[in-house]
Amino acid sequence: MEALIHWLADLLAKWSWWPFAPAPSATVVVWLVYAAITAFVIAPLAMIVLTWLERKILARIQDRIGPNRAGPFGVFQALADAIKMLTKEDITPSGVDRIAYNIAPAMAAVAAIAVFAVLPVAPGIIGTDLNIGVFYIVAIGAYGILAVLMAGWSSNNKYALLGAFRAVAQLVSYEVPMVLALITVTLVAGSMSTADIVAGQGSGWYFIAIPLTFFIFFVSNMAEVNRSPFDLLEAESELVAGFHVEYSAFKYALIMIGEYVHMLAAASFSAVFFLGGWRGPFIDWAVQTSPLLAVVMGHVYFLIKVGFMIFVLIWIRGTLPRFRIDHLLDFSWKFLTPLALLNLLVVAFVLKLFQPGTSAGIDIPAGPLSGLYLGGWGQTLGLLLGSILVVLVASAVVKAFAHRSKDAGLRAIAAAE
Amino acid sequence: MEPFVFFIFSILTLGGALGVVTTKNLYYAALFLIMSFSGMAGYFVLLDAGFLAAVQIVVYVGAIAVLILFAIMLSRKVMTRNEPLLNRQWGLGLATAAIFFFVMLAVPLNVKWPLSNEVSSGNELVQLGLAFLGSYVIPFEVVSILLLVALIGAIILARDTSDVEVE
Amino acid sequence: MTIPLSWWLISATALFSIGLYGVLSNKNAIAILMGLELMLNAVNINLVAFGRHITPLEVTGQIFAIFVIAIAAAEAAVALAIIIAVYRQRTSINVEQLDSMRF
Amino acid sequence: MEKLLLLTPLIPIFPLLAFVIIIFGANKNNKLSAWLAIGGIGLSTLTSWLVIAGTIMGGHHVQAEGWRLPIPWMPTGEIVFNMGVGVDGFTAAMLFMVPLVCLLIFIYASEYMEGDPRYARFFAYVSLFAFGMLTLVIADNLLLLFMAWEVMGLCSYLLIGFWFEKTSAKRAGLKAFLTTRIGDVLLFAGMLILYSYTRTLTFHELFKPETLEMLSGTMMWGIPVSALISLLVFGGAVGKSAQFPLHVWLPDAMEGPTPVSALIHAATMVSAGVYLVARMLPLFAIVPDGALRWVAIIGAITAFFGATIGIAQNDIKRVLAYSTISQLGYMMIALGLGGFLAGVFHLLTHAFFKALLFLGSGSIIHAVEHGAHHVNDHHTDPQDMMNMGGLYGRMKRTAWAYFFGTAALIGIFPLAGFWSKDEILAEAWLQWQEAGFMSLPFWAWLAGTLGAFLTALYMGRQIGLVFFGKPRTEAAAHAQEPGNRMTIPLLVLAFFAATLGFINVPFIKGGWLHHFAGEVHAASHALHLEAIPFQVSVAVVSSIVALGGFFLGWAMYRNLKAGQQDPLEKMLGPVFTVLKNKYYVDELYTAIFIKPTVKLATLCAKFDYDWVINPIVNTVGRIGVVSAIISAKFDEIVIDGLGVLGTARFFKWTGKELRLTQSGQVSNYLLTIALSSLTLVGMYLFFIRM
Repeated sequence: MEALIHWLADLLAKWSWWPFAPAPSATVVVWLVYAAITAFVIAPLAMIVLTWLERKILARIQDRIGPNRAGPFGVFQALADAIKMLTKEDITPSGVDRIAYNIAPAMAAVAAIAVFAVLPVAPGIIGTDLNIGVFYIVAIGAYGILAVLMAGWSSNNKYALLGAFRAVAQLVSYEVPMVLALITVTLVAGSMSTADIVAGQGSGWYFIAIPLTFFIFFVSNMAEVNRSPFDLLEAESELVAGFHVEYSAFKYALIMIGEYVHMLAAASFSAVFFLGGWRGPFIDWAVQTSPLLAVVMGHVYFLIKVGFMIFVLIWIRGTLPRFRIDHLLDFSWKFLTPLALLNLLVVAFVLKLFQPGTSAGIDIPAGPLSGLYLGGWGQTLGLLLGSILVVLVASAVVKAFAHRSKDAGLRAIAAAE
Repeated sequence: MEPFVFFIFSILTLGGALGVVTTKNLYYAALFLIMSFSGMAGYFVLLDAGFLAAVQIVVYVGAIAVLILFAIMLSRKVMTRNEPLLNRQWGLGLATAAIFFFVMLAVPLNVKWPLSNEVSSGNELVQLGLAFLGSYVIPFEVVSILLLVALIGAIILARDTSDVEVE
Repeated sequence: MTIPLSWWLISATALFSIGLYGVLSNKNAIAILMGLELMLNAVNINLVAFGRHITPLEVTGQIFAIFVIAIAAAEAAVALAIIIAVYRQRTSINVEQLDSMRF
Repeated sequence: MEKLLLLTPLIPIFPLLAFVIIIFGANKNNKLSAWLAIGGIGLSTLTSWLVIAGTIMGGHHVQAEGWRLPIPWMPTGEIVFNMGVGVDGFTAAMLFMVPLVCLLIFIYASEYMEGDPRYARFFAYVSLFAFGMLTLVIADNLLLLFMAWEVMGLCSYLLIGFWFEKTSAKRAGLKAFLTTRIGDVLLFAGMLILYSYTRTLTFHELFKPETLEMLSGTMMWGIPVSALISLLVFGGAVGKSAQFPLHVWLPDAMEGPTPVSALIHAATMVSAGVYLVARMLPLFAIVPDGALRWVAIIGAITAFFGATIGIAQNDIKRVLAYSTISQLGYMMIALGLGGFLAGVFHLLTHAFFKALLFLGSGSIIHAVEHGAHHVNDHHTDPQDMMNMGGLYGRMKRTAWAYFFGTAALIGIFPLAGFWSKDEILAEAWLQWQEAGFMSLPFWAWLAGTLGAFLTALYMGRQIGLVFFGKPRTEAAAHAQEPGNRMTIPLLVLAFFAATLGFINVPFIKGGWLHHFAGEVHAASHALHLEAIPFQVSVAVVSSIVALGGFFLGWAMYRNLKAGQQDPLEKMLGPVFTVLKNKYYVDELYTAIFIKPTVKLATLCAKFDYDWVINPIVNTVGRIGVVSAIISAKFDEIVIDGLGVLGTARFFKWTGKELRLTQSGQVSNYLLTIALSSLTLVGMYLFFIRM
């Protein structure tokens, strides 16, 4: 593989049609080729595999068999669907705003694909290790919101516009707890780089240290990728299909690709931030002895974790009913956001207690518990205790509110506890 | 290589900006604005300010542009009227802007700046954090209060007071 | 090869002038606001470019740019809220019609 | 070792957490809140012990120089204001006393306060109180100390007025708050002056020789700055530690629940003042002529004066309150004579036996109250000693603990009070030998010795009245010993009251505490930091005085009958009345401060309404009416005709022309702004740069 890159780079260097700097331009083109492969191969593949998986698992949950005609276990069903979708007539309704209408699906897909640039798949395998990786993910998310808004507006259809408004309200609301959760992760790892975050989970996955943060991140991520029970914006029974009601054929496929790739990204980053990314048994040993083996093992571990996360997402879709829109927003602003803030405060406090004397080469006062010789495990334990504390406080507060609630049913539940 | 990228971003930024002021459709103006903001984020990347680039996208594209789009959509009737966006004094405005541009052009073309060739150590994130909670802590707090005040003020201003229901 | 400082300055000046034109020549309040955002961004480019080329070891330029962004965000939020309130009142966001403060 | 010291900041956190959790979560659950408070202070106690262990292991280095954890607070530009915590020998000694006594009081209170409707709130307040005192002790700078000081002020207000349904309790809380506030203002003024001269409030930076020299060399309003600051700081301590003349709040503080009295009088509030003076002693010591002298004089007055009032009080807790005032006077005498450690030592021992006495008195009151309920008697004042008697037979545990406390207080060999009080008297004695007859140390010694006699007398009186003879009321006859949670803390305290003196017995290594805590102020030469050799004569004199006083009191009151006149009153006559009325100080303050204020306000009101202002206003009004008539004529002819209409015509014309520029169009204004600024920039570039 490396040799291939070098060959390609050399080839391109010889062309060097650009007068300023030949060699870097070659590298850029190589990366562009890579990026193109990721975008054009992985993304549709992800969609095809994920739709099949989803239909199959949902069917199992609902005691059905699911797709079973095309190929063994119906594996070609999704492929057939894809072909059907691409060969359909591409309808552009009259009255739509053509430019925005055409850009929006592409933007949705691109926004979902672009976050893979900072995904550490295996030791050393990462698109680009940005020092602001976490922040990059958040920033790219903004384009996803824009795409929804553009699609909804330009369709010139009131269902689409309503769907888009709902979608933006939901996405913006859930971005807040998600960013707060990510800040918590950043604080614990001491870095925004995704590679550093994986590296920092050597002594304990963050899932163990900050399970509450994982919960907040996972829930808001579910809302960000419009998965059930937060799939309001395409609530078929209320809005026909939400912001993409006017789309068909290839553009519809692009939007679907965006959605499923986004889901894949959500699962992947959950694994990276909280489940130790490519970490697993013997991986540290493998990194030292044979990088190639480490890469293979890293891929395997990573795929297992991502698969598990995706399974959980589908499982939840098969289990939980949908939220109502006001409940959905209340849940974000009145529960998740305060909880995330409190969690952030507690985590910061605990980290301060365990803070070593220097940070990034700068002397700072050491935390009072920094010298307890427990290594990373002391901090992990402290953070876990902090999480438990926050959960207790939060449940007490919720219970108190439930007691005072006007809703008799809620009061009854609270009293029964 | 870098000049090439610079030109691409310049086209995005300046082209977007020109689009904002020339298009007749307010909705397109907002989309052009987003294009311009994205180009500026690219500028910041070229200026070794990656963090700022991300901030630019999060704040401008993710927040301000979406807000502007919302505002445009909420005042939709205005757009369908299809009246010209320019006012009566647009010629004078154009002249002023042009004069301003050429007067100001004198500065980069004539002044010798005390340039420095040092290369930053690359831990700009750490430096930013230390500066914000160190020397600039008071402006930082003031800005946070400002944001809070703007948040509350915006909610109060935009709320439709005519049909507020008290449960 | 890095970009010389003057390129940045010229680009920022152009951006500022375009923004200025937008502010002066539009009669739609939202369009004026967009011109204003362009002007603020031009200032940001200048701040960061100066910071990068004159004091590369410090991040003062970026800090000021972040302050500007924060203030711009606050300003945009309040301005749009005002615009919406005005629209609700008069079903128009044409600043030419908002002239009840004249003689 | 250092690792253990790192735990210091956690010490006050536990009570604070207890406070927060009780206030926000557990205030409905009495049992839980009591356990939270006890658990919080218990953890503090454990942590304190670890820190003390760290200090002991740290040896001379930590004990004398101190260990500090500066926490940068408020980094504003270049100047970073550090607000940290620190531990040295002195702090460690305090850390032994404060949380332990607090813990015992909390345990005691968990039974004592049972049945109170605001039980949980009580524990929240006392936890906050403990937080304040612990923060104060570990603060390494004046600002943090002051913050903790104010937290305690607030808590004292809340707790003294805890039973705010009673008017007297409400007023007592207010009185305590306002009286200590006088001292707080003085202290704050001192801090401001100090900061303006030194730019730091951290103790170890303040006590650097060059800083102290600068302070004593600089003059402000003709006196050395150091003198000014010292007296202001001492003013703060006078308020907090109830020294004459700001002592009036302390006896009234008895209105609070008894555990609060114990907390205020033993472990926290009043020790804070003494702690402050002890901590700031180097600053007092460098004042060329005087600050320490004033500390000693005020201390001596307070010691004697408090003791005399104590013999004429009938309320069991008030006797102890005046005893506290008097004992605090002793501490101030020691500090004022430069005997840093003698004062600190007495502070530590006093905390234990005074807490013991207060809790004991609480237990007695509880018992008598119980008895009163038993016989359905709701008129007997359960705090009045005249209503007790013969309680020894009914409550042996409390009685024995109380005897130990009494013996420690009056200084019976070899209990704690003997060693600590004698060290103070020996200090005065030795200095008197040097300075000669009729000097300040002589008077201090005399006041101390007489005070010791009086102390013994009123304690003897108390013991006699409370425990011996026949019960004088039905309530006392049916008194009952309270439960274990109240008596066990008493026994623990009794143990310490008996043995704590041995940490500083002169025969053991020349006073162990001297080596441990005494070298904190080693850099200051004006203080007497070396251990004082045992003075046999002092010990003999004070022992005789103490035993004599005690037996006198005991003998006189042992068999007092109900309704009989107080034998001392018979002996002293009018003097006793004066003492009984506390020298009329409260009445004096009412006459000097409160009544004149009310009078002044009345006078001001009269001044306003009847005498000056209103008549003037009315007269001016009349003059106005007359002159208005005159000027109206003038207006009609001159102003209207020529001025107004003429000017108006002029402005109407200009306005008509100029209003055209005000189009109301935002864009126009913007364009004007842009063009103007462009012109200015152009001019700048053209005329100045080129």
